[in-house]
Amino acid sequence: MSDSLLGLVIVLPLLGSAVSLGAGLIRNHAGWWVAAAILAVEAALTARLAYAIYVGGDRLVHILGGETFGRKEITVDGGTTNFTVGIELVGDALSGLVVVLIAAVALGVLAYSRHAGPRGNIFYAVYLIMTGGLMGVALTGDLFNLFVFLEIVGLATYALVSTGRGVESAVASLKYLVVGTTGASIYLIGVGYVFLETGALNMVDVSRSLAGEPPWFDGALYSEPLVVAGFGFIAVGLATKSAIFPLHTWQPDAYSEAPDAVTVYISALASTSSAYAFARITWMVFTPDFFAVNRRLLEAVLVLACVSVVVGSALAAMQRRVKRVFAYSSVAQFGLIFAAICIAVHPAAGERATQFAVYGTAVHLVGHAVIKSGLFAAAGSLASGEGARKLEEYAGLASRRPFVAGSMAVLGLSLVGVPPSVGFVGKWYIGVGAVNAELWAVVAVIFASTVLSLLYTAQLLEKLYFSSDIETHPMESVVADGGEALSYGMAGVGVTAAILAVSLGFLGADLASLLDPVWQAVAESAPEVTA
Amino acid sequence: MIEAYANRYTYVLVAALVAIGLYILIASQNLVKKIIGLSIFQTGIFLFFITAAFVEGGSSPVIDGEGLYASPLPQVIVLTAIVVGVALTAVALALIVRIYSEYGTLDEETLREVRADE
Amino acid sequence: MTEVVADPRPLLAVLSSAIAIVFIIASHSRPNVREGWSVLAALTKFGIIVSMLPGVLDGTRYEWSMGPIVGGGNGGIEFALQADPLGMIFATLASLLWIFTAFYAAGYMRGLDEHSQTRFFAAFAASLSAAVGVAFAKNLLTIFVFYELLSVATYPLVAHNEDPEARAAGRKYLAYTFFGGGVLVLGGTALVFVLAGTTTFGETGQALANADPALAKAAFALLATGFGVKAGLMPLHSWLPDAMVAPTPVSGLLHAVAVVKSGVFGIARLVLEVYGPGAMSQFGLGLPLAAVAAFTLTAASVIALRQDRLKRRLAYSTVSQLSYIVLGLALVGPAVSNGDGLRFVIWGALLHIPAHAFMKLTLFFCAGFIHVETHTDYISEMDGIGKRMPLTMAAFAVAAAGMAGIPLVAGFVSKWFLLLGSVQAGQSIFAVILLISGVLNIAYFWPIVYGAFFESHDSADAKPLISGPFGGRASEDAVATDGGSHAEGGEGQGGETEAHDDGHHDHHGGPGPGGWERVGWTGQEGSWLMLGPILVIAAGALVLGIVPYETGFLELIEVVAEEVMG
Amino acid sequence: MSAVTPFIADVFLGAAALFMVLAIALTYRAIKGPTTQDRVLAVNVLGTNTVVVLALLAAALGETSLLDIALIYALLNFLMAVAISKFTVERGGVL
Amino acid sequence: MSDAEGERGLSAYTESQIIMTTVRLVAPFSLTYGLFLMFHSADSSGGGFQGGAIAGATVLMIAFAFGIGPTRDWVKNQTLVVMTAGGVAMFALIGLIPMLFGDAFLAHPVFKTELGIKTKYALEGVEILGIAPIVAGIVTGLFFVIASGFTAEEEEVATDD
Amino acid sequence: MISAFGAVLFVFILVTALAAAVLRDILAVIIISGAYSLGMALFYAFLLAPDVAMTEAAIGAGVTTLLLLLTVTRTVRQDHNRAIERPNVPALLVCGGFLIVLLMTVAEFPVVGDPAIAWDNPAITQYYIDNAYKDTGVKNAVTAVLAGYRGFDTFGEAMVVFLAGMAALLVLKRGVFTNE
Repeated sequence: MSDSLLGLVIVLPLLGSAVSLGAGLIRNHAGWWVAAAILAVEAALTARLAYAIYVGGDRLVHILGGETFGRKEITVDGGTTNFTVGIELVGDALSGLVVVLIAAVALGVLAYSRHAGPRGNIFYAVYLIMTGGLMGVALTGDLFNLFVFLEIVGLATYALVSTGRGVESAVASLKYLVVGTTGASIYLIGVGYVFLETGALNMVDVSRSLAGEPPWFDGALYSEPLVVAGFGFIAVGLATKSAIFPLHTWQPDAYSEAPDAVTVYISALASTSSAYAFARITWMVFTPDFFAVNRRLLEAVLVLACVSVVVGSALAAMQRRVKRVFAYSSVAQFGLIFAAICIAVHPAAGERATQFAVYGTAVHLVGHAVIKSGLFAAAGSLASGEGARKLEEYAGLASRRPFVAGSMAVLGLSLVGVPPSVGFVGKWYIGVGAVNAELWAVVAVIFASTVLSLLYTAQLLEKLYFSSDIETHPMESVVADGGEALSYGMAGVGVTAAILAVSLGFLGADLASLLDPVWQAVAESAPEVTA
Repeated sequence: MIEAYANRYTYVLVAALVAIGLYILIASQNLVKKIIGLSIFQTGIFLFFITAAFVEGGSSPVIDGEGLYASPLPQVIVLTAIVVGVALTAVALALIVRIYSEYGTLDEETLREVRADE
Repeated sequence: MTEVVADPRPLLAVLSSAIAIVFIIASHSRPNVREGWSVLAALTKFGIIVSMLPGVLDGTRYEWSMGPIVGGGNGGIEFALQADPLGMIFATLASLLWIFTAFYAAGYMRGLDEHSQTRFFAAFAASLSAAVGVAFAKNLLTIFVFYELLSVATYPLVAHNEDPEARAAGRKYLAYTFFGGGVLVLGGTALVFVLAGTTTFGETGQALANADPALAKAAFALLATGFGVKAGLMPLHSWLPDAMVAPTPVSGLLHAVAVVKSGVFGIARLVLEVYGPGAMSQFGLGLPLAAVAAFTLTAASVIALRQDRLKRRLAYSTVSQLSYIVLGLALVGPAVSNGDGLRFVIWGALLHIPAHAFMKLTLFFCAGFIHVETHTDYISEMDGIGKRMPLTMAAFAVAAAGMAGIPLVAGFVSKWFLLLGSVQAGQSIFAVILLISGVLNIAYFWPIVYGAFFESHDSADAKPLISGPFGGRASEDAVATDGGSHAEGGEGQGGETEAHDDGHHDHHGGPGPGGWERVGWTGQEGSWLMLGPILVIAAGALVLGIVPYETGFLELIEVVAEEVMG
Repeated sequence: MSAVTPFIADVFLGAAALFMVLAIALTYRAIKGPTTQDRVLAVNVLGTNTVVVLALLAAALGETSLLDIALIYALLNFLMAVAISKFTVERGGVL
Repeated sequence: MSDAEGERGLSAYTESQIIMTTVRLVAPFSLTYGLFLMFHSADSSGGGFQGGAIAGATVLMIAFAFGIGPTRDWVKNQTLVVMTAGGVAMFALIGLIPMLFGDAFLAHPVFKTELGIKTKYALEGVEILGIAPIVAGIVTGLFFVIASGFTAEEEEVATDD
Repeated sequence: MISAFGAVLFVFILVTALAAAVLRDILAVIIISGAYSLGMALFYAFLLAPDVAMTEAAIGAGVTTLLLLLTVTRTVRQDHNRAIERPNVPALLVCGGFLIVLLMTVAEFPVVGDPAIAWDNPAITQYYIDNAYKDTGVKNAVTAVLAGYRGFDTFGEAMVVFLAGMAALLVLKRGVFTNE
């Protein structure tokens, strides 16, 4: 029974969006309630799913369309092999984590947008579709289906970003659309190349075909130029979607022009889902054996990721508007995640290095989502409560908004990697993984990223706590832009994110132990995570 | 060399269309033209899939009895991708309408100047 | 002979002041209650730690573990605290001195009625809990956790004044400590974890010994530099003098006792337990560290000579005194072959931690008290201040004597052991350096004491080394050789007070027109809230100097030495 | 597989190729066309030309479904021509 | 440039007899042809998308001929919403029914084994009841939304009313 | 080998694509893009993909061109002095590089329409052709795969279309498609 959960978790929000639109005919403000109800049920389903995966310890496979459209046996000149003709949804140790994250953040942002965010049924219909799309990206086991869900997430993000107040948000959204679609199309070229060579779309079948298992292939296909070019295109496509350095230009505008509730949502999940997709494809489909043959290709991606860490932090330190600071910091943090993904499959990495790199990727992926959504929630609360959007306007705010400033300080420090936080645990795992793999240049960048992220966080803390606010807020704290006072829901999201970041910091070991089946599969270059 | 490219002419066309689409996307000033460039870029990729499905001397995938048929799978992929491409074009045009109503221009240069002095 | 006992007390010691923060913030509107909470927390913390002292002395280790905070490897790394002798030295020292500092701080903050005192006392309590955490950490990862928390907790104290100068000092402080901690110590810990599979103190020595020498040396270099930043080793020391912009209780307890000592304590853990004397000598790690320490020793003393602000001079003296400890620890490597040479070196180094703490804290408290009562910060204005503040200057004299190594005060005992140890270890060059720096100590402390008591404002002779670029005053008028007071000398003298080399602008300190008015020895010179702690700690320095063993510190150090050599 | 003999199929394909050459000439007019009306006409003729080519292809390859496409083009081509022409006449009085 | 005077439709629309008569002639054919494509996807090429698109194009054709104002009033927003939301709901329902019988999402063969409906009809049901109304509704809806353009004072219409 | 019709079609599409790149007047470009989609539909038909050709025809001629025209109707027509756009050299270099990369990989592709090695992996494609009718009772294999085997893709696709409508409403800040 539990594998049908996979299907339900995706279909429910998509169906919910139709209900939300329909509800619009009856009552105009039903949107938020419909979304809240649907996402509450969604959270329950996700909890049940996570229970089945992690406690039950089994790898859930949901073949869409039942047996007739599922796995087929075929014997060709003696060798029998099985392959799937339909699409599979896969719920294993890796996707379980992301699914739980999506359900949690989706509910959290609802609390935020109750007071501050855009309203209207259409907004919540698109919000629900995006949640469904994210669940699809997390659970799908098919390369082309992943493209369709990436497009759903992308399109929903362009729409949500454009709900910003001024026309600036439309310009940012258009820029994001053009770059995002080009990225997705390049990913599609990559899938086409791999499809032309292997003939399969299902991730497990492609992985097996690349390894040359089916009898009609003579030997592994890792050195085929088509497959190598295919990985190159897939990597570029997904890097564009996660805003890695040279292809990140769309992110700062999109994050800073979107309304605060939307920024909290997409900063936590949009880039995270494409980074997760890249991890799954690199680990499960192309497996370390592919990179043993094409070492230079992997090192190119690694260099790209490390450059992204350094440049992202440097750019973040130069920004004046707070949301742009955090947007550029996302570029740096995803550079770190992509570096960890590459370390896991690096030919020089032994089993221990793969273990730590896999731990690091997963923990930092989840940790960064929690930290970044908390930071944007806090920034949004200060913006609507105090009308402070630029760094200078943050002077002395701590005394007026102790809780929000407090949560921003804690989250900023956990972004830097101060120990008891989830930021530290992620960075520790990635660091130890890199040391094990003896990639000293990468080690240097990873540990230097502490000081690099300190560049912009220290500015923030200093402005919040230690600059007197007499010269910037002479008058008493009149709410700057008309009546949009700060509600408990908005401040609550920031504070809960801070508490979560610290408590996850202490649970670093248990969080990582959930990933054991994943790194064992990666170490043995297995096509699937046998839970 | 030429002969190798000759009997792979569709793939050459795919490469040409993708390159032209990208060029329009990057070089054109007019926003609507960028969107057209984007759709040319995508149709180039679709042609790649359709040629992969084509079988010389076969017939279209409406199966009636034995025979050589073009492969249905890539065609389904292209069907879905075309609809996704149209959806993106429609949303992009909606965005352009909104930008035009505010700034009164579709030209990226003037748009940048107007936004710069804001 | 050591058996490990699971016991919540180390955790309670760390958390006692952390819990106090909540109460401090809660009672922000009633200052007396708030200060009461600080003192109560200090007393409970000290009580808990001392209750563990007898047990630790006869070999039991109180341990508390939260289970693995980070997975991987064999069972991952635990977030664990352990009260072992080395940890007890630092913890007892920090908590004992915090009791008096709590009183002193209350007096200081009220004296200058500083702003946002709640934040000050809350951050103070937080940094103390982090300092005790550093003391009781069981493995490299836990010490790193508290090392970083210490940086975060002390940042609000450094940047307390909220003026551009304080902000710049805070920024510099964060940059140095996070670079030291976040990058170097974390890198070193990761390397040690990879090489040895575990980071628990005492268990990694053997694995590191037979690990690949290049990586082992790299790990040592990373960890030593990382801890060296906070221990004020020369190239990375410049955050310490700038942090003097903070209120004096902060400079006193934190920058002389808690923060810098955590750096030196980290090096002690590194040298004695992560690597151990065997690995140290095998890779020849002792000598380079000793060389850096020796250089810092002398250079800091020379710079201290030329500082006119009292607190900056004391800061540079701290930098040099810390290098005594680092030098002692570094000599563990070369001294490993010679039995009692090793013992003396360890005794000297570890005893200098409490010794320097007591003495330097007295000096800083005196500086603070002078600032509160008379708003003078510059030594050149302190001639004849002994009349105005006799008791303070007496305590100052005692502590200064100790720093110079004069017998009967704490500094002498540890310096003596260091000298003996380095001679027996065959490294007599370092013994010579120690003596030179002893002389330099006298050179920069004695003029203050002499000026305070035996000179009056108008007849003090020129301070030779204060403003000339290379020492010596280049003033045009003849120096009054006979010390007698004659007219133009006074004006000349007066003139000098304005031409300070660091040109402090709104300089309203210094004696009144008629010089310092005479105050009796019976303590009318200022509020007892500040004078009391000064006298008690000065007495502590004396007690430590006379009977180091009975105070328990030397006893602990002997247990540590036996363990290391055993 | 195709209803006609191979020779007839080649003839139809040849005819289709010729019509495509006409199509290229039409695109020249569509590109060059000084006024928009020239472009409208060019596209209209191009549409009908496509219907013819599709019919020829259907016959040559024996694919009946190609005729459906020809039918679609017959209908929609009119719509495209109407849209462009209305646009040019009154400058925006299109709808 | 003539922009939207008062009512949201565009400016004075000039009647053109030729286009109106042609459209009156062609529209029924193209609509039936669209429906044919929807219903006939099993045996010949065609399907929900193509049929829906042509049905949408027919409405566009009518709008071009008779002007956007009257067509806008003729096409009620309610019908469009019912078509699109209904289409999505139907598609999801057809997919969910097999899950009631314990099989997977979109497991069409279950209709044959459990309810006796041939799988072919389930497939066509998905195409006709699911995809075609969505595509037709959205194509028409998009046309009207983009034609009406963006007017600043509508700012609060969608989001905050 | 390349057939006559294929070659001419190749030239036609290339010409329309280049024209779209070169022309400056936006209305001309829209008209040329209509012609381009005509050519693509023809090519799909020629490559035995009638369903795809039908979709391209219906959507290309029926929807996209009209929406493009609608967007352009509201904008003012600057009278361009030059019909041809200035070539943008850096973009040319980037796209030229991309073209060369793609052309290098073209040599690796199987020959167009080569049935023998058209598929290294005969399993999946052959399966659809042999069993589509058995499993779904639908003769048109494309519909069988579209709505049957890969029904979830089509569900995603229907959601994308639905989402496009919602997004347009959200972008233009409208509550409804047409006024009630």
